[in-house]
Amino acid sequence: MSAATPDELMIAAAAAELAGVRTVFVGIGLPNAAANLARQSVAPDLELIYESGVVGARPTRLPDSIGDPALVSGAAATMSMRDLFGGFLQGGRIEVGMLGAAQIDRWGNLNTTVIGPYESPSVRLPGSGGACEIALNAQRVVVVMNQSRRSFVEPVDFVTSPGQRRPDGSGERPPWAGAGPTAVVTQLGVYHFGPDGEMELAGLHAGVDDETVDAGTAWPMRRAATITRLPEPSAQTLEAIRRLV
Amino acid sequence: MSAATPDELMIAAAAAELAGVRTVFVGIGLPNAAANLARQSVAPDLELIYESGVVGARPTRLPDSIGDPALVSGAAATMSMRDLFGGFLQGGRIEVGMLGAAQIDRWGNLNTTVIGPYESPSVRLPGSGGACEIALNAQRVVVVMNQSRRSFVEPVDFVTSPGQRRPDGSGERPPWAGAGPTAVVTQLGVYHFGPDGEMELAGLHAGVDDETVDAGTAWPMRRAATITRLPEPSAQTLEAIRRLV
Amino acid sequence: MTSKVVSLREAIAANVHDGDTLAIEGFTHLISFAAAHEVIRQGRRDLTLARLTPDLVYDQMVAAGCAAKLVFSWLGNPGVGSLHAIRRAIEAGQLEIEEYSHHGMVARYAAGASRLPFFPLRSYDGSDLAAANPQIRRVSSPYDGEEISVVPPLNPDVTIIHAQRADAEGNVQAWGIVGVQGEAALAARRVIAVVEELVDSSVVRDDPDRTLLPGTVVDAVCVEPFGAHPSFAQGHYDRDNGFYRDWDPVSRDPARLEAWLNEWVRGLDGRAAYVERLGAARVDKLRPDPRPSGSVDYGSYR
Amino acid sequence: MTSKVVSLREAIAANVHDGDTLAIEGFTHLISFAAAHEVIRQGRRDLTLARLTPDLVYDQMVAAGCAAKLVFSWLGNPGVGSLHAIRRAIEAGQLEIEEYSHHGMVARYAAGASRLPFFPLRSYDGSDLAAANPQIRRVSSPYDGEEISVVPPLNPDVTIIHAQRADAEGNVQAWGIVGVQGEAALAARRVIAVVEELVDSSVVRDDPDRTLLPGTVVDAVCVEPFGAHPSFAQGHYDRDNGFYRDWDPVSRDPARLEAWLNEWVRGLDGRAAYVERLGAARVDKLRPDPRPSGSVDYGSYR
Repeated sequence: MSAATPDELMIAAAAAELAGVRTVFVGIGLPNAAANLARQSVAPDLELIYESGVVGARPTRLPDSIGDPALVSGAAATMSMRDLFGGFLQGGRIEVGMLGAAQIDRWGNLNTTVIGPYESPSVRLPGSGGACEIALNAQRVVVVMNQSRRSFVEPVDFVTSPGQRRPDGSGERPPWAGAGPTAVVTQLGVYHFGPDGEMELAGLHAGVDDETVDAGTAWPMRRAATITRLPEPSAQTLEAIRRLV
Repeated sequence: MSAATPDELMIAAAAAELAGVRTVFVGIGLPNAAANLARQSVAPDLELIYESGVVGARPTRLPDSIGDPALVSGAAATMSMRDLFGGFLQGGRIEVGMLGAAQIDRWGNLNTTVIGPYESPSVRLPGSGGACEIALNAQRVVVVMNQSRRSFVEPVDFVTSPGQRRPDGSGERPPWAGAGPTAVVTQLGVYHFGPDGEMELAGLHAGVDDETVDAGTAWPMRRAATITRLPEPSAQTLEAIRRLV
Repeated sequence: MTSKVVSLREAIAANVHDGDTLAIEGFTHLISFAAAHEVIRQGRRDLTLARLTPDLVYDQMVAAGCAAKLVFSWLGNPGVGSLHAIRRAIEAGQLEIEEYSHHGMVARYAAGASRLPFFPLRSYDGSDLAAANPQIRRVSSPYDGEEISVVPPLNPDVTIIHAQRADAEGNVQAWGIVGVQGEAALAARRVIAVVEELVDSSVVRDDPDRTLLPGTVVDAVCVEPFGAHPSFAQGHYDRDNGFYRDWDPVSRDPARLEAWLNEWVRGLDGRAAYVERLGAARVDKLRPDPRPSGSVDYGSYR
Repeated sequence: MTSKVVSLREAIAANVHDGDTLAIEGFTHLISFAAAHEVIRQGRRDLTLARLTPDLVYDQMVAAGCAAKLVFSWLGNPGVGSLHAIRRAIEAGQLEIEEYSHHGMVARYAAGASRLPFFPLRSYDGSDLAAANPQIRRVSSPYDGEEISVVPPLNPDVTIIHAQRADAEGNVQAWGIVGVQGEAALAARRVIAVVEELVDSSVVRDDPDRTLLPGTVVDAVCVEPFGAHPSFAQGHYDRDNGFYRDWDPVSRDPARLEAWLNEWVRGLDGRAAYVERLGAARVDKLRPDPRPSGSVDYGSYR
């Protein structure tokens, strides 16, 4: 078996963040693979809930979109988006939301809207979709994204999905909101958030050192009290991941 | 064929009020019979919509409640009450709401809540159900009820479902509301409402005279410009009604 | 997936506590009398009972002394008349009431289900209902300044619904009139689903659109055939309209009502005994002929 | 009951006018490309196009010059990348945008469907979206003073949905992902339903729970098999993911895109010709194997 790719390291680390979880709001791609891996390992009772309103999918093939027909056939339930976003997500019934982003700042604010100013962007990104309300209403959020000085930035060009504080460090999450981003998984490592809401390096993938992290972050990345060396995925885990992507 | 009973006169007159109508919100009893009669005669495209969320019922027997299973089997659609009261009724998609009441006043205010004061009633009635929002959101309302000095009163003890003005004659219907009660059908005759919102005698059933109406009204009942003599139900109509009740 | 199937006795004991706000919902259809009777048997007290139409189910619970307060929108025995036990309790000052319209109750559950601080609706203007209930308030639109009525969220401690079937994971499927069962369940802290039939997960998963509540929101599944009688379960049994009519003289007379509760609730150990006492003839008479929905094709995608 | 069945050409001509607000809804599933192409053929201009996910369907309409404004919540080619025609139009200042989140768009349709002046939702706090869109505002709860975000109603002049089947009375049945199709239709002044199959009313009435829209809210029924391609119709055909991927280079190049529109839209007289041009092999490849829902029993009550 060949060594784990960066994507595979991210999938394994993101799956570990779902240990014991029962409801996760997922998108296609890495989060989907991570959630399926978790269901086969650390979260046997996990139900995958898709933005398209599908609950408890058992796809017979890899879904190509969050509205893939293979997600529907054999699912436990379908819901209208009103029920999904109102009764389920806003109702507080989603434990973990998984989000990606083009940019993140030290407070976990996510940008999926524009690079550059909103009125005349240099790159127009897709926008929120459900990300803004997932960031606010899921009980907690796991972010999965690629890390570089272009994505780990300060400040983000636009806050699509709120993190622990405003980009200037002010403010707090509303009292009704979930815990917000509690983990960020990248190809370099895993980050958690300190009691003041600032991101800190908590774990490093095999072969990655502190300097690589600093080179891939546009602000001085804080360190957690203990930084773990993330386990390399076992051959069995790698095999499972490769069946999922 | 025996002569028409008072109930049968009311059913025939109420059905006539539904000429050309396509959507009616009905309850069980006389309104149900009137709506079904209308669908067989003056309103062939009429769809009966029940408070239970059943649309376009084709019952194989007389329903005993608005949630009768015979209304569901063979219906065009079932809806949750959220969709029924939100998207349909409040959405303005109901042409006529049919309501009954224990009391009515000259402005068409209906009481189905209490006789006597609210806090210590002499008779506790069922309350609003959907009547308050039907009275406000249906494009217009047809009232079907028995008439006497105890039911045609001034003022009503409680306004459950608003009419054309407040009981003291003040106020107007909100700008977003439907036309409110436009016809009241009783065992004595049919009443419409003048441009100022006051009820007026518009038609008399066979064998009923003005004095009977005055004796059955606790206020001086106004007369419409022309008072019609309501047609006696034909033998065919009576036969149809008797199949319906 | 851990099974959620427990006995109704266990489900009530674990989930319904003295002083709770309880909603046994179902509009005419699928009213869990079985659960109400178990609550009576377990002697729960001081409950706040919420339901659009209190119906016989709450008349019985009030008569049995379970309730301190009633939240409702239409108080009657449909097509028959009054709920006499509830009327007596109100008149005796033993039962507090909080009264809405149907849409008001629907909106309260919808607000509760989606954690909104209020829900707006076009009702109550020109009615005396808002004056009778200070919980009905007004909000101004920030777009045109228009005022609109609002109601507060209703979040039952427990919602109990009846349905035709569920699997052991708690995925609940219902057909026919669903009323406010979905919103009432999502609004609740704990949810008990009582069903006619426990089915294999594959039955549920063959038709995911039929699922009213996914298992993730259901705490307990209890299998109680005929558990909604004298209400009905579409396709399983008819509404027992005779029972509703016969309830009137029972409910009028406190002594007869007490005897009824002793005979049909306290004197029995559960729904199976109740069904046996009803007798095969009465049960059979309520069974409809088949009327299949037909099947649609979801497609198998590989 | 008068039949509502008309050709798609007639339905678009009668219901879609220059300057209208148009919503062709369907979340990934059941997107009526057939209707979009007919709108392009009829040369409609200055439309405000509303959709959670503009998708290829609006990329094509924008490229064809139908649109003046876009109201949306997620702008991309799912799993592939950008919608290049829309991006070019925005960058050239030819297309106004009004941007929400998914829940914001859902709430806008829900407010429109139920004639509410606003709809409250727990979103936007701490995000820059409200600053970018002054239509996102705040309301205080009259219960605890808490502030909550609100969005205004969205009432399309026309909503077009695709579904698996309808009867001639306009009762529309759909299964699988329904997204916001119900709310978007109820919010609209006029509703066009495009379906795979016209069925007898008895088929609909055998399973009334399956009805997404009763005929009373539908103005026109158009029968266009394969009318959602390259989107999909659960049980009828798969999503054509290859088409979505292949769209990227077409959409990037204005000349290729114009040629595509000429070949696949303007050069054809309707969906049947489009399907013929796709070819039997491609169509057959998208057909799933059967996976029946199974039947439930509604009961026949006499």
